Amino acid sequence: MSIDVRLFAGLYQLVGKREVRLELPDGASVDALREELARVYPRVRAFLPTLVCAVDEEYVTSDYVLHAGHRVALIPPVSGGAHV
Amino acid sequence: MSIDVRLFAGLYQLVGKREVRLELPDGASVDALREELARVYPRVRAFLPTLVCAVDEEYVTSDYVLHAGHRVALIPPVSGGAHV
Amino acid sequence: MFEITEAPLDPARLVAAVRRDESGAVALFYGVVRNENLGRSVQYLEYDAYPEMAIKKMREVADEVRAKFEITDIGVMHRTGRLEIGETSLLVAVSSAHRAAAFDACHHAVDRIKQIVPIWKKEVWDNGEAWIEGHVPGTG
Amino acid sequence: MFEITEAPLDPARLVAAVRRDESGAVALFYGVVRNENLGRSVQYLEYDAYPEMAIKKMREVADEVRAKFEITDIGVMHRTGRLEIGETSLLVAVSSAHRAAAFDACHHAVDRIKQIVPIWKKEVWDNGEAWIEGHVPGTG
Repeated sequence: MSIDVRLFAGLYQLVGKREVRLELPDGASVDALREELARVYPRVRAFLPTLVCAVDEEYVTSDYVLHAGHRVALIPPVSGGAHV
Repeated sequence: MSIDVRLFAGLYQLVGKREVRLELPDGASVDALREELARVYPRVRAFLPTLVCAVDEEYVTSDYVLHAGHRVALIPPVSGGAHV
Repeated sequence: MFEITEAPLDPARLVAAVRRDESGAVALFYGVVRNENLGRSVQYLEYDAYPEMAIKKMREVADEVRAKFEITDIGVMHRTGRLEIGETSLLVAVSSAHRAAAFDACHHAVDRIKQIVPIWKKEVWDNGEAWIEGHVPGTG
Repeated sequence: MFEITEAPLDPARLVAAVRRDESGAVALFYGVVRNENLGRSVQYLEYDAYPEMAIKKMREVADEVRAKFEITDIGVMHRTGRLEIGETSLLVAVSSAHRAAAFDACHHAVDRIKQIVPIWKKEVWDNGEAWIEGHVPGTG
């Protein structure tokens, strides 16, 4: 299946794209998705441990099983607001 | 000595004046000033116990000794801000 | 900035006055006229003040807050005269490097203002009115 | 009212949106870009957001705050793009009948926003830049 993954902040800057399309076997987990991203874009590997996945605008765990049609995003540690 | 006394809020409304001039013996205290106010304006007597005196914009105690030239005000219980 | 005025309060002016380039947080409190108090339906409020002393006591509250919390600045505005439901009677703004100090200092300042600043409000209902007796300010 | 926008934030609009006739207090928090962080002199900040999800998470924070505190309403605005020193990145407004709930709810909301809302800031100094890594949002 093809999964479009939205990227933000440092991850967007590192990959240079707001969205990447990854090819994954049916039933692939979030972990598999992160691995595939690092295979295609090796420079993101160091960041993998801090990335949380969001599916349909909800945070999910690493073992969450993805399906075609899911709205998927990879979320670096958040830092909204001011330095306060 | 003559002392001009500023009035506010309910006390102002009761007396009908923003300021009253009271005649007091030299060395009179805040207590004496309150008594004199109630003598001249009997309808304020019920309010005397809650009135704090300010001299030169500072709260003072009932035994504080007044002098001519003091800026004197009688302060009902304060209630600034909203009902919160 | 410490003001007593009959004019509508301008929060943007107060916030601009207290903000510093090293402030990361501003906490702003609005005291607003509400339509009900102790079960009585309020038509409007009327505020009276002893302006010279009120400004002096606001500065005293500010000094107290500066000594107690790590803030960059504090400002207070209070309106007098007739205020309708929804209008702002009190604004307290506190700027700080960090948010916790801004919130705590602002809350403390509002509490203290209500205790010692010589300002009074009269509630007007459809069938009467009363000056609200709040705190008897201490002499200490 | 929950907004993510590139435009300068308008606190008056947010406060008007959360105020009710039964609100006696509004606590408004400004997160402001300051000129320094961890000893480094900041030139400006750049904010990125996942807007659809950020709005959803702001609403989630609001629901949490409504369940925990007695408030009349809450609203949140966050700005994105380049922000200069002194500009406002975050506004949180809480209205309430009483001041303590307004302060506590607003403070809690700011804390939670920084933990779970997908927004990020990049610090730009004169000799470099970095995306700030704050909280890893939980999946619970």
